[in-house]
Amino acid sequence: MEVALSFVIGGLYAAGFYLVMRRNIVKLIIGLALLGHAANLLIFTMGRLTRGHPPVLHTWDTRLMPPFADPIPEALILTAIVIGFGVQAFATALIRRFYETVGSDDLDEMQSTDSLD
Amino acid sequence: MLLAVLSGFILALAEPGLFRMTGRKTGWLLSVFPVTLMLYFAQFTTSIASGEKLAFEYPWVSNLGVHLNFYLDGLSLLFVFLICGIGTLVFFYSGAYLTHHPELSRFYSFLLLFMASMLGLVLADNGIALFIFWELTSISSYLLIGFDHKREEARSAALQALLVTGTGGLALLAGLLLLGEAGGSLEISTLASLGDSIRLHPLYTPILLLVLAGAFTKSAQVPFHFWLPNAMEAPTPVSTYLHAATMVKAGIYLLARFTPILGGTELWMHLVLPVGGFTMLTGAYLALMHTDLKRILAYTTVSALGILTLLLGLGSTAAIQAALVLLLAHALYKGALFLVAGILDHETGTREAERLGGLLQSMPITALAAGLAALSSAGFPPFLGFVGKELMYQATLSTSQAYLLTGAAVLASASFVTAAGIVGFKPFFGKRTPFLREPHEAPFALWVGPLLLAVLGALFGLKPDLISERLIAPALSAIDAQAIFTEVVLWHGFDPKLLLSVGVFLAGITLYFGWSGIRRTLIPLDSSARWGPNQWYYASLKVLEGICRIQTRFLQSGHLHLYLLIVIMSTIVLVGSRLPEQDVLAGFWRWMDLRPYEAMLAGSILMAALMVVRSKSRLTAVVALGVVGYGVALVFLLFSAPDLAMTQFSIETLSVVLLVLVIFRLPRFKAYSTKMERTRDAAAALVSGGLFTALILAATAIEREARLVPYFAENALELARGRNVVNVILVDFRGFDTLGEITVLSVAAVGVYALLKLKAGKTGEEKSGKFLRKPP
Amino acid sequence: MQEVLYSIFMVTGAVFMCIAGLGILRMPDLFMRLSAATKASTLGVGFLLLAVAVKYPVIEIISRSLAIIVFVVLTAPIAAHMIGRAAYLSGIPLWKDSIVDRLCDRYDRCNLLLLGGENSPTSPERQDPE
Amino acid sequence: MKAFLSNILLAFTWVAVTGLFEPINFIIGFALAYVILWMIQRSTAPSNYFSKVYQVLSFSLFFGRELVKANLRVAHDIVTPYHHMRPGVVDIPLDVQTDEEITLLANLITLTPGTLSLDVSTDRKVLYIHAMYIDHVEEFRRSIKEGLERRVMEVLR
Amino acid sequence: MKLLLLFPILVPFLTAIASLLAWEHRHAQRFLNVAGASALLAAAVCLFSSVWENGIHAIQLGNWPAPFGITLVADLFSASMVVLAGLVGLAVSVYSLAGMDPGRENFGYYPLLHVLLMGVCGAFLTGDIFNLYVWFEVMLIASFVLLGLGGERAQLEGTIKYVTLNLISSALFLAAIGILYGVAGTLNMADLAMHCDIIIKSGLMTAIAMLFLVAFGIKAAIFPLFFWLPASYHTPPAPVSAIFAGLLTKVGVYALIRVFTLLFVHHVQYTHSLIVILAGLTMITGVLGAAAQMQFRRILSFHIISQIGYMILGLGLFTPLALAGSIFYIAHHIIVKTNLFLVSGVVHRLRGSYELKALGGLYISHPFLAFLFLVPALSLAGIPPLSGFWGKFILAKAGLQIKEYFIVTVALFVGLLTLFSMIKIWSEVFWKESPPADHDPGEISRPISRGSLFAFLSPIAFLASLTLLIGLAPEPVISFASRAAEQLLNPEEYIRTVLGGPI
Amino acid sequence: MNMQGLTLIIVVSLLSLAFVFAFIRMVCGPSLPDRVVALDLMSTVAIGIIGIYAIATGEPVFLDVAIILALVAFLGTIAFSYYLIRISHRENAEER
Amino acid sequence: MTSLILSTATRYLLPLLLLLSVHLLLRGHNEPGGGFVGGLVASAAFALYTLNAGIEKAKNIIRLDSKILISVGLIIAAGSGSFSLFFGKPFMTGMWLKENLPVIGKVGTPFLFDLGVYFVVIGVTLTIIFSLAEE
Ligand code: NA
Ligand code: NA
Repeated sequence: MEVALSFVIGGLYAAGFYLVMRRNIVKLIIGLALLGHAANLLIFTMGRLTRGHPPVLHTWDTRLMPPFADPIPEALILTAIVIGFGVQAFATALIRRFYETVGSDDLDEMQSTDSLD
Repeated sequence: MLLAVLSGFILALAEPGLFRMTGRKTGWLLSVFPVTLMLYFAQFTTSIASGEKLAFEYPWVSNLGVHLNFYLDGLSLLFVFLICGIGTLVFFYSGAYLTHHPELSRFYSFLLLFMASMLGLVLADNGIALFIFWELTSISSYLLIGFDHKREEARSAALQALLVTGTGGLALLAGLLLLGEAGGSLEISTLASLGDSIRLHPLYTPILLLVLAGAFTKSAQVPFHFWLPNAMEAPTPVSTYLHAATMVKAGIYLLARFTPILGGTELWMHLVLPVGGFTMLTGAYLALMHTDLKRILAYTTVSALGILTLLLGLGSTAAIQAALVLLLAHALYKGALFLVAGILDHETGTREAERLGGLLQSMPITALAAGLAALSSAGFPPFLGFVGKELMYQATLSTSQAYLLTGAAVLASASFVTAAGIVGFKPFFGKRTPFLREPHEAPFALWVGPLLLAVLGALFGLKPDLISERLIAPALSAIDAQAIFTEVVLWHGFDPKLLLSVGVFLAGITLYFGWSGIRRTLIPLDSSARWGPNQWYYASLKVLEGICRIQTRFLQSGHLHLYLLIVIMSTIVLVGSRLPEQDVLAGFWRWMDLRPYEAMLAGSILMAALMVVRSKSRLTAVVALGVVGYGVALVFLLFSAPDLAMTQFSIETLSVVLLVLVIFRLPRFKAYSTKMERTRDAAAALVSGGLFTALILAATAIEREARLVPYFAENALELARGRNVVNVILVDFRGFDTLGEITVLSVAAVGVYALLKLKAGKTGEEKSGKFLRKPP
Repeated sequence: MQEVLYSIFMVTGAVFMCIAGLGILRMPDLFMRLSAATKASTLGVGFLLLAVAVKYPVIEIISRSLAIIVFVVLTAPIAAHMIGRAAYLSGIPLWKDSIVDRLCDRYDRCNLLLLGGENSPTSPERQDPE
Repeated sequence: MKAFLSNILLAFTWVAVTGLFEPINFIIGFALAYVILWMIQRSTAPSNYFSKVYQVLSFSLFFGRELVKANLRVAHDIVTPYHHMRPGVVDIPLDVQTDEEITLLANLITLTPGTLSLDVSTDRKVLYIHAMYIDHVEEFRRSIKEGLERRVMEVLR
Repeated sequence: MKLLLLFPILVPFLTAIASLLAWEHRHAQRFLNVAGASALLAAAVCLFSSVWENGIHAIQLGNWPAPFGITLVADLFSASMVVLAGLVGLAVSVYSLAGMDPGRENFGYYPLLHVLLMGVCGAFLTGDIFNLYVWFEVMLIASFVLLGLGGERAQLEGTIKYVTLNLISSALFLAAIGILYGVAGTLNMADLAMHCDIIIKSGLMTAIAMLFLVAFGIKAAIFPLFFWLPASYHTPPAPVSAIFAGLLTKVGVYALIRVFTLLFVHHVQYTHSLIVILAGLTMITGVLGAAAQMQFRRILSFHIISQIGYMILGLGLFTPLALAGSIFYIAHHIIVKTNLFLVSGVVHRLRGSYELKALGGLYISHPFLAFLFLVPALSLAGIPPLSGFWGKFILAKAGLQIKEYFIVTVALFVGLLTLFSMIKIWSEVFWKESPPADHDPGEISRPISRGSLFAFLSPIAFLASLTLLIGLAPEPVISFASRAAEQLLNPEEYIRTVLGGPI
Repeated sequence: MNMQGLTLIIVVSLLSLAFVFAFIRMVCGPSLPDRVVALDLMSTVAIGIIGIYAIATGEPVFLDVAIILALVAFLGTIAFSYYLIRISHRENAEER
Repeated sequence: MTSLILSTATRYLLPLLLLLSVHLLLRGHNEPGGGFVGGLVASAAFALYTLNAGIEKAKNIIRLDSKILISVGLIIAAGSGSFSLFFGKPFMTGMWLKENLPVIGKVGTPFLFDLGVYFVVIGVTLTIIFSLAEE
């Protein structure tokens, strides 16, 4: 599955990058969300994949008996997911406010902060 | 010694306070300061004259080898006297000249700043310290040229001077640093003893070029001369002090100071000599092409600086001696002439040579000062100017290219005679011209300066022994330790030099009477006004601005999607550049372990992602995004991460809800980009995706030891008392991450709230409101 | 016995799931897809989780399985109702062969109030077989 | 409802008293409490909590049977190539009144394959449902009213 | 000693929480703000002096031995960064009392400011690569909100660009961490440093290094990844742009220096030479961009980019002196650039505009302000003997020592153009006569109270005097920078202190 | 291959088939409610899969995920329908 | 505008889901769950209620200002981390009660930390939902 996942992740990165390069503000946000998924899956794959052995001790064990999945990437991803959620929520509010203020969903209409004059 | 140098800076800072107490009289009060300094330095005269060299060491930034080490020898002393002496007069003069200027206090501050910097420059032994003072003179010069800052011309001239001398300054810095590398020391006195090894060092050529660039820009050598006439926007005392007597001579000082280190080579001669000669002629020619008194003086200054450079380029003992005498003579007469020009401007309201005349009756003392200074400038005996010129001819005549050099010197000198006539005599003789206001003799404070300088010029000419042994000889030995000093005398007897002088006077006087005509004939033919370096300067500023605009338009285009494209392309290039060295496909055989339902899941995620990309409806895209998210959660689940799956399911749903909350307020998707843009972006996106695939394949192919895992497996229950290792990591082993993470969440919440509640235009008086409850 | 029972449950559940999937694919309008999908899948999930409970007859697993069943049974009809209602309100058309629509035009669309049948006796009907 | 709550409370008390925090212990406690309550209520006040248990059970059986039957009918339609549906939206006048009753009825209708509660009129007198197999509108209304609605009222009242 | 490492993170955290609790009490928040910032500075100074005297500090959070838990570690470089963060934090806090409008104050400005400081200090102090990501995110989200707070059109435009590009950076950073973990199996930076050489033979390590370079490069705004900076830094209120200008990009630079001295030192030929090239391009692009601008803060923003070039130049040259130059330059730049933005805010407050064309006459009306501008402006341009000169000097010297003549030429030339830009501002804003006002007179006529004036000018004067002080007495700063550079180039002490087990 | 393995394969295949059908409906639409219903069905199928997976791996902890999934999938559907109603309401309001 | 059926169901679902969320929180240290998921489930419950009853009613039943909720959560988290400082241990060292508490089981500062996370997540999610849902 690592090989298959590497292609899934590549696909997600590609889709995410493609979407953030659109001029539509909603696509931008969606693209960022896809990139988040891609990064999380990437970390997950980096912990190597283990089927069906969560890093939870059985009630009769005093230590985790192999085989078990690497718990560290899981913890990292959990953190990353939650952080991503906060950021994504802010970005969502931002595009709403942007649309209310600017009246367009076209990112190419936001040139004023980069104009030379 | 340190106090002597630094007191000027301290005084510059304290001056506004002083000014508040003493008001307009501050200038006279301040002129006491340079006098004091001069007295202080005068005490060393005797020991210096007896061949001593005084070193004063003040450690400063020892880990960079930069020290405030000072070194007092004949050369420094000569300059110190110039700086202090003329400084005194300029302060004295300024009080009267700028009496009613509202920013007089700042003027004094800047002038003090300059004076102190100049002192530091000529006294510093450490190359970097020298450079620091060098730059400070540029800055204070900038502030002084732009003193009349409301005028565009003044600002632009100040900037020009700063940029030109600043560029040279940077070159100088580089040169000094290389010199430090080559010689192993930054102390000039140490380097001077290593001259031979430096001249053979492979870095000698760049060092020389860089140092000369510094010297030439500062001393207004062609083609950098144009800033000096433009700097005449400065108040006249400034022109006198900086742009005639002292600062422009810093470049000359530098040449002289570095002669023992860098001088005496073929290259030196081939660079310095022609530049000096060319500057001399250009200045002489251009001086006659102008009618503004200050400009005429400025161009003759350029010419004089050219002469000095030329002489230092020659490098023979005679040439150096001539340069030293001329340096002093020029400072005296040019200072006086500038001050006179200032008086004329002050009293008549004009500086146009063609509109001035017949002022002798109303301004006799000024006329006297002007006349004496002009005669010295023209090289009439018995003035110091004459002595200098004679020495110059002597130096040029004894070279291998005597005819060429002497001829050029003669030409320039003739122009000097003419210019002296225009500035020193024309305003006072001839027909009285009408003026806006009735001119009177200037007050004492104004005329005493020029008169004193002019008289000194005469005095030193008549009795050269006053300076010969005490000033010139030690200065000469500072530049060339082996040099054999010949007494400076007024009268060499009847020899070719005198003949040359007589010829020069005749030519100059002829030129004087034909001046207007010649000027009018030549000006239309003269293309230097249109194609000269001044125009290059402005053209290069324009080009620079154009480049800046094009570059900025191109890079900072305002199109977010282009920014992203560039970032993504950079990632591809940077990351991809070395990846091919890795055997990316080493672990590719592992695709065999793929199970059908996993393949289905992977395919679904990819399909859904594709659907997100291709969807033409906002909400459809969001639904598909939800599928991707759920798919990812299922991956987590299938590979033993129930906590992750739970969180991912919940958060995905919440995110989708939030997205829907917002998206339904936004308009439907429209196609903004062209097909070509889409193809381009898709290509970039696909390549970057492939890059990540390759990275993952490469990384997972590496057998690695998961060093942290056994510890957690062993101790999760034992020490951290939890069976769910992931949760134990989150709240205990790596709880600090989680602390940061909930901070992020909290801030995001505050952000969403504030962003949506705080509306522009209501920012001023709006009360905060509460998070949940309605505002009362 | 246990083996057989849970296998039967599992297969039954999976079959119902598959039917639900087929239903959502094949039914001609949204409302029928909804009808077909929600119920069959609820039943399918029920059987599958019963299978789990039978396979591991320990209290923790039984309780969790039952909790999931109860939860799905509680929520699925509400979700179906909500999405069906939303679809109807947003004008998703009924299948062309539908025989009756008694809800059509019963909405006071300005205020989104739904009128009762008695209050509007003359309500129009799309087609009435009677 | 009250009885049920007290039952649960009692079960918790049992668990606390025994100090054995295990689900099985809770079920034991619950059963015990049920018995206790049953005995108490016999002697004190009449309640239909206990007869309700039987009604609920029998209702569940009925509903389960209906569920499977209807599912099979729809399944048949789904897997066979031709559509036999006669769908439409039908209004059902309601006799049930409280929120809980209406909701339960509507959900049960929805759970039954082939029918889907769409909306309740604002005055709560009519339930609109989408049905897949309407041979006759009136007959369909009657089948709902006499089938599910009657039983819902039985259970909840 | 344990607490010293913790305080720079905990103090702003607690300040932020307290301010959050005092949501409806603006004046309490103002007080907390200054108190918190002062406490942070004090804590930072204590930490620094302790590190100076006793060497590198490390604590193992949760008492878990490294590399299993998270380690906080302060070497001279990070401790000095924390001090600078404290300095800038205090300056901006005081300045905000006058320079921030009540609307934003009521909507969480102060808590956000302190969360930002918390994130910055966290990033400086952590010894764990993933924890670094977390603090980056803390800093980022706070900066997102601060940037967008108020919701003016320009702000929103700037924020969207800023957010997007920084999130791309975060995604890359995260990926880089993931891959690094995937090949090295650990997250503690000291531990990584010990185990990175297992895989140095492969091009993969370089690829990972490049991924970090891009991720941090975006945050540090190097060429060609800087676009977010000029698009956004000039849009929020002055105190916000001041603290951004002072601290944010520097965290990126810090991270670059940290990983490219500790982790990725196996292909210096390739990686660090590349950094030198990028440094040159960054300098030039930034300074040319600035020269094209005619707005106070836009000029300053582009100059940040250009100066970032100097900072990473030292890293690329990779000699002790060059690295010391980088560190010196960072310290100098934080102080100076913050100050310049603060000055721009005062100018805006006085004249109601940031446009050079609309400004003028301040040299006559506000000579003290003019002086206070000139100090950091000339320092930025590298005019001696101000702080910037020494930074440039050290870098030039270091470059010449290893015969990198071209890049030194570029650096010196860029200094000249910087001078040009600063002089342009000086000339237009201060020297030029004030053009006839065509904007809202209400904005201008609002007089500044004495208290506000003090709040405005005291931080500016303080930072300016620091600039002067460093310029006149650079020796201590240089010797600290050299020692810090030594520590960076010889990471044995760092690694030993971190992995040495719980203290 | 034992009976349990065979059953599992059959069951997983059937569930996968259901998933694919729902996925196709999600892709094809045509209306938003169609996609939402499809998503809902996919979630339900996923719950079933999780159950089977718990059996196959013998790790009951996976069942907890199913509870969460059931809850959040429900919430998602409700949110979508809520906003479908809002949109149609708004559009009606605009028409007036 | 809202559905009678949904609102009735929500009345029963809300307490159920909240119980579930507390359950997830309590056992997170030993089984999948914990402060995040617990908080998210609670938020989902309130979100459901909000969709059904509107923001105003939802704000009424939660009573606590969600900013306070966030602050309290942060304080609990920071406090649980700082607790060990009083015993001379590094920040965030886990400190455990010797005796197990009923239902909750082992209680220590990591659990308190998780509780802080729980509150923060609820406060944050609610703030975001309410802000975004408002017109
Ligand atoms: Na039904
Ligand atoms: Na957890």
